Amino acid sequence: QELTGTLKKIKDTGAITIGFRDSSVPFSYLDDNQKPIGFAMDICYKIVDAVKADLKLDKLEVKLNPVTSATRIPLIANGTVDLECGSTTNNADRQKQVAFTNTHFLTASRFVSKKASKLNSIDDLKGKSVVSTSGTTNIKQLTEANAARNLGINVIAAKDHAEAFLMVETDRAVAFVMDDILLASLAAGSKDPTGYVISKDAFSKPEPYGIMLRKDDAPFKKVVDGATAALYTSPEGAKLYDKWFMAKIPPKGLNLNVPMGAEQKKSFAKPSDSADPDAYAM
Amino acid sequence: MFSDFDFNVIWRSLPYLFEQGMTFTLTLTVIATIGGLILGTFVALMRLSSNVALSTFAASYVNLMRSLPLVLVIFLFYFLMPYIGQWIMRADQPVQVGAYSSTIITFTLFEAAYFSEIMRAGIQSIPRGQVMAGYAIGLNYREVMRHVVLPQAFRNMLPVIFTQTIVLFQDTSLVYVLSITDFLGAASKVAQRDGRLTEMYLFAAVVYFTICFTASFFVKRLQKRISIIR
Amino acid sequence: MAQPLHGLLTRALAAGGYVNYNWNWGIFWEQTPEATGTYFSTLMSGLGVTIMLALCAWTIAFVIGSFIGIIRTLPSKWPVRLGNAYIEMFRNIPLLVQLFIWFFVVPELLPQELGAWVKQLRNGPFYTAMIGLGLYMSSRVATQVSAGINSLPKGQRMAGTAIGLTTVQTYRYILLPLAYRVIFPPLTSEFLNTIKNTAVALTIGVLELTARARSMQEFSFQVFEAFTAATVIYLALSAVVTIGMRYAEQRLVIPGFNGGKA
Amino acid sequence: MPMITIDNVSKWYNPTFQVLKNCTTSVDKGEVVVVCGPSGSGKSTLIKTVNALEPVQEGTITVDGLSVTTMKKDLPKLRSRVGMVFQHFELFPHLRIVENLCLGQTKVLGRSEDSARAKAMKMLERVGLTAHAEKYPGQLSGGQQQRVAIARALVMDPICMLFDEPTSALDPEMINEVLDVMVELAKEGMTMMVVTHEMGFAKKVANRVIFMDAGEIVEDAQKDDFFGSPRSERAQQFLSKILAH
Amino acid sequence: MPMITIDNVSKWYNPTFQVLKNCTTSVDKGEVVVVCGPSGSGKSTLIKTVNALEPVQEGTITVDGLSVTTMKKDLPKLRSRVGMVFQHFELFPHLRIVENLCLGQTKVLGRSEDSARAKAMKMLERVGLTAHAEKYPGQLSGGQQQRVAIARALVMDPICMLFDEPTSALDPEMINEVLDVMVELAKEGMTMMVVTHEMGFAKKVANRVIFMDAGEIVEDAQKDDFFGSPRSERAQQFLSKILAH
Ligand SMILES: Nc1ncnc2c1ncn2[C@@H]1O[C@H](COP(=O)(O)OP(=O)(O)OP(=O)(O)O)[C@@H](O)[C@H]1O
Ligand SMILES: Nc1ncnc2c1ncn2[C@@H]1O[C@H](COP(=O)(O)OP(=O)(O)OP(=O)(O)O)[C@@H](O)[C@H]1O
Ligand SMILES: [Mg+2]
Ligand SMILES: [Mg+2]
Repeated sequence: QELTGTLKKIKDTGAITIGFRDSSVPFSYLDDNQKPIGFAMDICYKIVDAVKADLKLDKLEVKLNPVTSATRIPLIANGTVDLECGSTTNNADRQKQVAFTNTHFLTASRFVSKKASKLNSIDDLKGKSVVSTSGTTNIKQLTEANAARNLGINVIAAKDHAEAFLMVETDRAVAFVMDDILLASLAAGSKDPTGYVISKDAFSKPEPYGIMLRKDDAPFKKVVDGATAALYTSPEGAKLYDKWFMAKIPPKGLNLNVPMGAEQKKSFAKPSDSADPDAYAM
Repeated sequence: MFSDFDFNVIWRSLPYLFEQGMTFTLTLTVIATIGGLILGTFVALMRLSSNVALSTFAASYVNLMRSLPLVLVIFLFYFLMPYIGQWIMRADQPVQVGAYSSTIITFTLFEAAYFSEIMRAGIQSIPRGQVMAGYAIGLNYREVMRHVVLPQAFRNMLPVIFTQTIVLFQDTSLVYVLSITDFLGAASKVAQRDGRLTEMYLFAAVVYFTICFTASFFVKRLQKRISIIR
Repeated sequence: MAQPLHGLLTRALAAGGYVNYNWNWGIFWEQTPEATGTYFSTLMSGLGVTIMLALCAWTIAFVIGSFIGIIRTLPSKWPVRLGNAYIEMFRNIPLLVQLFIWFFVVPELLPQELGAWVKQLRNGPFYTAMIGLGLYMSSRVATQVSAGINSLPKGQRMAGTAIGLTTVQTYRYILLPLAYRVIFPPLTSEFLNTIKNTAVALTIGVLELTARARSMQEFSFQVFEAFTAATVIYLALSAVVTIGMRYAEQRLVIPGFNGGKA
Repeated sequence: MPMITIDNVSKWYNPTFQVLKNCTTSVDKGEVVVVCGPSGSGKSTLIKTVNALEPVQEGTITVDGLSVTTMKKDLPKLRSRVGMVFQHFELFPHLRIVENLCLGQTKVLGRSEDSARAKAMKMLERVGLTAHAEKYPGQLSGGQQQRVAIARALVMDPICMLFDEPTSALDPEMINEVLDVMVELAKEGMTMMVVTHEMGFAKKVANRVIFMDAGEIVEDAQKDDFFGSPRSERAQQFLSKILAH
Repeated sequence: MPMITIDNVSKWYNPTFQVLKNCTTSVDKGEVVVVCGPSGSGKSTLIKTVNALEPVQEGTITVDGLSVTTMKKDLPKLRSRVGMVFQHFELFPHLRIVENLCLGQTKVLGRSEDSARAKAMKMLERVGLTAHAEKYPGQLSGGQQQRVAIARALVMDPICMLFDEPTSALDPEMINEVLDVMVELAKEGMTMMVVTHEMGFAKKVANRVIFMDAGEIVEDAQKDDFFGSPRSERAQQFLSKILAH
């Protein structure tokens, strides 16, 4: 049948563009050779294979385009990037502008702080400087909580995760609010991995990460959904998970040691692109 | 503080910093300078033309560009470019414009506004008598521009043009906000991956300083040389 | 501005029957997630920060820049060298990198307690940006001030000296009043540059206008509405400044004096 | 037969400021006419209208029978036949002396590089500057530059020459080397219109003197009549001021 | 009694370029000395050394018995007593005419505003410009500006006056109104050192003429000797060039 949208474009140009993040360990980040790697990248390459097969192409060039929290959505919308492979939270607001494929990870919003500053709950942050990455749902949750609970937190917006973490490291901010999995990898990769603690208290329920694509492009979404569903439900899905979360990962040979939780298992068994955290609850 | 400085990280990432980052930075600088200069000269001529529509258009363009922060323009164009491409090429989808081409176009268009002001000043600094003398020996408008005014304007403005190029070279660091791998982008990527921001930013500062200082030193020498020829 | 841009985009999008952008100009009146007001009011607060930052930075730039600019025109060697070194220092490193260094590096080099105090400052990014931008622009102001003084006919200084004025008097009564008039237009554009350069402060977390537009885009995903608004506000701001300065310039005109070259 | 006729010419710089007021005069073939008058009286403007470097709003000007004021298309060609020398020389500083002399010949007259060069060298010899052919204008003294400017006009084989205060930007010592060249030219029968305050030159070679004031031609007289007894009071005043000390 | 003595003065602009070579001369009280010579010969430099606007490396200069070359602290005071007039007037364009005349009086001599103003008006009357007291320099003609510049020097009650080509930037018509003022001054017995090419002025009022070439004082003679029969060939040449047409 007649191809439309992204599939047509991929067929016409013989190329697909993947947007990657440079410091979302272990989802999408740069290795020692400055090549983007990670859990989401691996998934995306599977999607690329599926697209190639679907379009019956001999060759499909993969172009890589860096994105940041702030640029990823416009770049999907304006056609610069076809798939955004990172750690983007799937939520209802975003679905007004972009579409998501099946969820590849679930994580809650927490904060990391220095052990020495003895901060345990969200209320402990009262009146302090707290940083988060601009353009993320986390900073939104932080400002919401700040307003709702009247905490008087001084919210600082950093350009990216590493810069935000650096603010905690250099005592500019007492805490960094982010998805807990990213906090774990940042703390693990820091100069003093044991000096940091991630809060128990969460700003949100575990929320889904999804790979972004343009909305209103059903044929393309169908191919992508198909590819991800096939991956997640097969044993390969779990193997991929272990590769990035249970084993040493480049470049420094860090091991995050985050076993697959129950929600995660459920989301792999029954792939879903729902933005609603409750859809994944046990 | 300096005791736990990790100079090794700089050493290890040198090839990446220069082969990728600096190459992009320099390419962007060179292309935007040449493109901006050519475009800017035309804009300047338009602005000085007696055709009101042309000069108004040129003036608005220059004023628009010069009123906006480059960071904003970088964001805006990065997102807008594909739609503009689609509109120009009447494509049925936004045209894919990569980060690389997008920044090059953005900088060229942006710098054209600044270069046009330089060229306009250059053209206006040529005494009216020179133009008169050109006409008086029978040259027409194009010949007067081509053989009399522009060569002098360009030569007079060369130091200013180079100075603007140095500014441009520094401004390319702003593409960092798009996570594009220019020199600063490369440095910050290494910095963030290895948690070595202090070292990398200081190193970046040293590199930028060395390059710009050397360049402006030569610009000053050039200025002296040129002022002797005149 | 908004309408033609909207028109262009809508037509572009409609041309392909490929609509993947939801226009929503009403977005400005919606509440932000922070529940601190509408998007419009956050943009306005961003504008406030931009103006405040520009004014503070400009004050620093003007005072230090004038000082450095003046010492560069003194007859003796050392002040000139000092001034040159200052200028080279601040103009050869990109503003962005300078801000990073002021923000991330300098507090680490301070004595422990002072550093900690600096880092805990509530509006730390703002003060950092103010100082960083102020010093960066001061090197440009200094260049203009020296250029202004040097553009005066050499005879003016001589004439002052010849009627018996001291160096300080010559600067105070003759050279400076003339030089500032001569460089008024370039100083105006340096002030406009200061306003524009405040946008770079978003990289260290100052919530000025561009940062507000960007975060509005991040929260609402209405990219083009957000940036169109910012564009319009910047244009209006620079129009206001330009008009104001032109008015001031006219008031400073000396009858019959046509600028630097006599 | 008049080479240049200026007929009832008026010019405004902006709607309110009239620089030229009904100027009428003519220059015959072979005649040397000196134009003088106080600063700002419109001398430079008048002489520039002759080869349409300044447009006029009223009146007509003809050169060699062709109307300058109505012609549009062939202006460059016509201009190339009217030599013009400016107060500030206006050599092209980025071109060597010989290149200054060749530009018009090759681009306008379409002469070959070689013949243009040969002509240029001949003309440089005439003004005594052969040795400087390969220098840049900035390397010559004012007097030398002005002689080059005259040569640049002459290589185009002009039918008449216009001079706008050719010596007033020169050091006193150099004035005469330029005037000498001009006297020579006049003797050879070149038609010349010269704005100058060098009354010595006027007395020596002018046929007629035109005195302008406030945009008007106040006096247009044979040389001897002018210096003998200027009719208008304004011209008398002017002469007395100029010739006093 | 010499008012100004210049004794064996040498000056270099940079280690290689010597502008003044062992210049020695003096100007007596009430004497008018004209300095002339080709462009670049060092006339301006010489005259500027007299009130230490240009430092010298060798030799001594005294004014009214005080050494200019060694003095440091009281230079401003001394300078205020030596009037200086520049080629390009150098009035202060942002000050009204009367303010130009008051600045030095109040800031250097410490006179009251009122007495300074009174003195200024008196001096303006003398140069015929009372009507222009409240104008800015840019609103006056060149000749008027130069007269104001002379007045500005005179309000300081100078013991001698230095002029550096006071008429060479003027339109021919205006030269005389300035020269007239200078002649007047000379007649009143002011000590004057004047760089000029106006040989008419020199013939009329100079006591002595100094001719400079390439940084040297080539000829230093009584006026009549100089114009009658200059000793040096260079001066003869120069005079012939200047006086030719
Ligand atoms: N482009 C211009 N726009 C407006 N007014 C002008 C322009 N050019 C010249 N004028 C004015 O026109 C008048 C005549 O100028 P013009 O140059 O012809 O005088 P001039 O007699 O040659 O004087 P000078 O002896 O000073 O050269 C002057 O008052 C001058 O200010
Ligand atoms: N500041 C300076 N640095 C270097 N050289 C200079 C400087 N000022 C003047 N000179 C040179 O010194 C020489 C003498 O200059 P000066 O101005 O005294 O000459 P002048 O006799 O007054 O000439 P003119 O008649 O052109 O005014 C010239 O060759 C000039 O180029
Ligand atoms: Mg004129
Ligand atoms: Mg001189």
